[in-house]
Amino acid sequence: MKKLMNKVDDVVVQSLAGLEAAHPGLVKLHPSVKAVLRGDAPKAKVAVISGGGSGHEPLHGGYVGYGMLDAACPGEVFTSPTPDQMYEAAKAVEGGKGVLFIVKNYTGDVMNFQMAADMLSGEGVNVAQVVIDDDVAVQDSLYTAGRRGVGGTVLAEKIVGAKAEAGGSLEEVKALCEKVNSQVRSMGMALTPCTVPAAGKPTFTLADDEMEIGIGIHGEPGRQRMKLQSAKEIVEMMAKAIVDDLPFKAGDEVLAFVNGMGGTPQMELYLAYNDLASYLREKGIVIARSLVGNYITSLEMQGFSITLLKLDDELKALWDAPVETAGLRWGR
Amino acid sequence: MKKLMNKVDDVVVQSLAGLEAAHPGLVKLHPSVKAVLRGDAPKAKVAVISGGGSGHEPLHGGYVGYGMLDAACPGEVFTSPTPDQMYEAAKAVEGGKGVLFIVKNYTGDVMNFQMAADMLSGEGVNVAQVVIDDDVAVQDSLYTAGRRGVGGTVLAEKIVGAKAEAGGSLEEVKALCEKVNSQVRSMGMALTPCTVPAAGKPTFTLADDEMEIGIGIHGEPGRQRMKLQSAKEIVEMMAKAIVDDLPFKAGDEVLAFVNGMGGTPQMELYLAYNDLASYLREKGIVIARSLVGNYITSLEMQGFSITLLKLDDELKALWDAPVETAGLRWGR
Amino acid sequence: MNLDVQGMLKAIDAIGTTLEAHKDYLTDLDSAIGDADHGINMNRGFTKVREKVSQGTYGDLGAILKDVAMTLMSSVGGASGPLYGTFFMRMSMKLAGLQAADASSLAAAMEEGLKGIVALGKAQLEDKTMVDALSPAVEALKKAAGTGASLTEALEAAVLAAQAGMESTVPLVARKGRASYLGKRSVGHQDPGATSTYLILSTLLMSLKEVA
Amino acid sequence: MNLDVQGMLKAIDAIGTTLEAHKDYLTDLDSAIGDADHGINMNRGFTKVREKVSQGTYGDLGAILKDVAMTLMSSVGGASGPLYGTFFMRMSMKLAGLQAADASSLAAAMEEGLKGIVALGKAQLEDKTMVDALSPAVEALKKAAGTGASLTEALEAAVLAAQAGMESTVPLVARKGRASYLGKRSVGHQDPGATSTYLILSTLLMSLKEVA
Ligand SMILES: Nc1ncnc2c1ncn2[C@@H]1O[C@H](COP(=O)(O)OP(=O)(O)O)[C@@H](O)[C@H]1O
Ligand SMILES: Nc1ncnc2c1ncn2[C@@H]1O[C@H](COP(=O)(O)OP(=O)(O)O)[C@@H](O)[C@H]1O
Ligand SMILES: [Mg+2]
Ligand SMILES: [Mg+2]
Ligand SMILES: [Mg+2]
Ligand SMILES: [Mg+2]
Repeated sequence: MKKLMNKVDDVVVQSLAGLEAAHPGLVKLHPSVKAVLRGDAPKAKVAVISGGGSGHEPLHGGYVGYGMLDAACPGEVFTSPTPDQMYEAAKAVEGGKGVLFIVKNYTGDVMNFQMAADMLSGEGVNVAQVVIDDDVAVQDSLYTAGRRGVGGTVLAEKIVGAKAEAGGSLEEVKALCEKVNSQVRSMGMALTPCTVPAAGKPTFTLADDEMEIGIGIHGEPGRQRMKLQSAKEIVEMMAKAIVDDLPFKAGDEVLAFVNGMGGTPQMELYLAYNDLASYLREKGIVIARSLVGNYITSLEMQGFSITLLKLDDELKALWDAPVETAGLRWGR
Repeated sequence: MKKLMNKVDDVVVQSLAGLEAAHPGLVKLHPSVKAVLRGDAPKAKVAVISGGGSGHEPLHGGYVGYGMLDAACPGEVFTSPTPDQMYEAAKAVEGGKGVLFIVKNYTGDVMNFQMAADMLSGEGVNVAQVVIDDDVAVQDSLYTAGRRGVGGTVLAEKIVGAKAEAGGSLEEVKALCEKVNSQVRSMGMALTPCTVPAAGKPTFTLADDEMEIGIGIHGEPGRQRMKLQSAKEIVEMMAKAIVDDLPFKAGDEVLAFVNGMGGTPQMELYLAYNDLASYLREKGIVIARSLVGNYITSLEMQGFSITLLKLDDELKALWDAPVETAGLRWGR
Repeated sequence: MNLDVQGMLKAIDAIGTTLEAHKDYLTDLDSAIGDADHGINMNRGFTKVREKVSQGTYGDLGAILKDVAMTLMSSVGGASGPLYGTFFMRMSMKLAGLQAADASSLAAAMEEGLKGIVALGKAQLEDKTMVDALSPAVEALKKAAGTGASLTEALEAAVLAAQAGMESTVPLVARKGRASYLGKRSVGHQDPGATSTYLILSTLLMSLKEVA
Repeated sequence: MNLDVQGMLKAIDAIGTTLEAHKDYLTDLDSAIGDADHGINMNRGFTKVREKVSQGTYGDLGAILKDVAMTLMSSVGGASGPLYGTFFMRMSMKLAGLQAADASSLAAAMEEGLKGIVALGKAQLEDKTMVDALSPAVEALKKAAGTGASLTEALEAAVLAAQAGMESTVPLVARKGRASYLGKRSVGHQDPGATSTYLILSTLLMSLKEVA
């Protein structure tokens, strides 16, 4: 295992300290639990809070700031945070207009956030939750854990954050988040595995000519192992699964998001984006907004994911609204 | 070799096509040579142009746009572009107030830009050049190729671009670029090598417990191979070399830039930043601005570089000025 | 021989030792069908638990298990944190005020703990989770207690049932937790959570036998 | 046997073949002390050169070499692009209007080409660059031409000198180009540019001999 680190047990805490040091004013760490708070919190607005295992940076700590999250609760690497983190973070940033938890659909995340919500509700805080489950690689069923929350989470946090910043009520913000979740679909793949620092070795192995299709963001194996193919073939396979699922139709306007898993260079991400743009053009689907880069990662994994979000005027305006975070910034 | 690509020979062109597709309006490709042009060029301002081998994305194509570069000329992976690219790019974006070439100090880049400058001067275009050479890992001497241009290039492009956007004359913009270069120092290291697509195999190999210190950005071996150490030890070794070189002194205000080589996750970069911030604090050096992320990379190499730029009010204001590019954006 | 306050403290310490020794094993199991952290999670949690209970003075079993539960809840994270947290919390409620537990009071407490896990995680038998080890163990415990078996005898039956339950997860397709994302690819691997449940119960038994 | 237009076109084609065959070899040399692209660069350049000259009709040597130079300049990039570009450009100026070159006119042209490389790259002997192969080759060519040697005899001497020069780069510390960043670690490796220079000259000789 080759990582820039000091002690295995300290990677999350020291990285958070670096985030705070690099962005003074923008974010501050909670004094007692692991949580990244907006520098100017609490504000008289709905507090939008997310969290999950670490190792997906810039998600979520990098999205704390104006127009996006009020707080982020990072767990250990790939491990859901604990309820006290969400509870304390909410207490610290809540401004009297309620709290929205944006939760990625993993058993651990869902249960831990639920417990925090119960604790807060018990104290009279108005808490709503939306669970993001956009990963089409996972077969959905009433009897399973359902689909994972992946790339759509970034888009939901941006759009919902803009609505909260603009003064949306908890009901409005929650409804918007559900709308985003209902219109967004994703799929990921890996060229290489990644190594959880505390585990010290890769979570799976791949031969030199193999790839994993349908991976999540936790270094977990995907649904299928295949021979490596061209970028165009890979993109088409993933894009087709996404387009067919919603389904996205000719004439639809979308936000096209090509996300790197952490170890894939930008050159390859833009190359994949080029193939995605061609594919969507052929289908008559119109790319109205785009995002290309490392936004929801799996440590140093090589690979990428594609996310498509169906847009309308409301979503476009909220996407374009100013945002100022460590990981996403425009308009200020 | 595991890469998202179609044909080895097409990686640069297809990635550029993706950049253009993802940022319509912001950038456009030159119709006949490989060059990324500002969408709204030519403007009545000094045209700031850079370029160099590909594989360092977002450098330079990702820095084309408002407040930074007017054009970027990418060569093949890790190979300087050819003079016709710079010549045509300059012709396309030049707005009558002259052209500044920002050149990283590599024999090939220097010679190719020089030829383009000669061609342009021959046609009456006012061309100035500044060569960036900030890499303290390289022993400098009159009899060698001198120091490489690395991380300082990103900062120079931002600051100089802001000055040009504000209407600075060619002489002013050039002088500013020289000032930035004289006040900036960098050093890099690698945990893993990278693979030039056309070569198909890594440029060097490292044992599981080894690192290369003093690498450049072209997958070339560094000055020294060492046993892997803690992030703190690595950061201190690199920071000391940088601080001693200028030298940076107690009370100096700096921009601290921790740059990922492409394959290192953000978690590790912020962890390294945390160690850098502690080191500088001890020395009494004040971090007034910071930048953490993948800004000048070596394909999928794991590793990072540290750059320190000594700031004054002029540089701070220009750093803070609005910029809108694919790779760096704030204030609009 | 019943399980008294001293015995419970000793057992918890022993469970910590076992989970530390099996950290890599559990993590490897979780690599195959999860995200390679179950051993790390459990070890982190029980390291904190040992720290916590070693500092307290306890007059009843419920108080110990409440501290165990709260500590797991705020240090494990993941799916197993709330699940084991709830398990011990529900047990602590049943054992509140008791200085010692016999087979039937332990059986009643564990049954309550299992109900908590099911209420939270909604797993059924054969979903390939810790429930596949815990549920038959609780059944066996209850049954043995009903026939007047001693605590160690009853726990022996429970551990055997847990082991069989753990092993029964190998051929199953996961329907809950992270392993469910793998669909059919989860077949052939033993569930990490069922394994940690077995380890916890068997260590409790061994610790009890040593005291006896 | 002098080098006429047909012979030059044939030689250029042969050089292209040689560089293609040695692409990986040159790139490997450049991996050790550079950035792993010299073979790729030279092959890309000469592939374009072959395309270009195969389309032209040429009346003199200068016109051919001018196309070679311009094509290299706009397709190779890196350090070797402008250096070889200048080399052929300067040669083309010396050979402009000539239908064929004998030993002394080739020597004069190559000397002019070498001057171009030195003017641009400022390398001296023993800096561990292509100059270490080219400079002794030009000396040998001039000397042989001065004693009335035939073109092939003179080129034989030049190729031997280039080979010795190329090999002499192994123990040197690089002072120019990318290899210079390695300082003492560049010792023990043969310079890629000196190697491509040797390959170009030896292929020219072989091509000439085949015609003869
Ligand atoms: N819904 C559920 N009900 C019961 N047990 C579950 C459920 N989901 C997961 N588990 C158990 O949790 C174990 C995984 O725990 P752990 O790896 O610590 O958490 P995570 O899956 O969040 O990484 C699984 O092996 C399984 O036994
Ligand atoms: N200043 C110089 N003068 C002469 N030759 C040089 C100089 N710098 C580099 N070279 C030659 O160029 C070769 C490297 O070419 P190449 O790998 O194609 O370019 P780059 O170094 O830009 O990647 C070196 O092996 C050396 O022979
Ligand atoms: Mg986990
Ligand atoms: Mg090169
Ligand atoms: Mg797990
Ligand atoms: Mg090279």
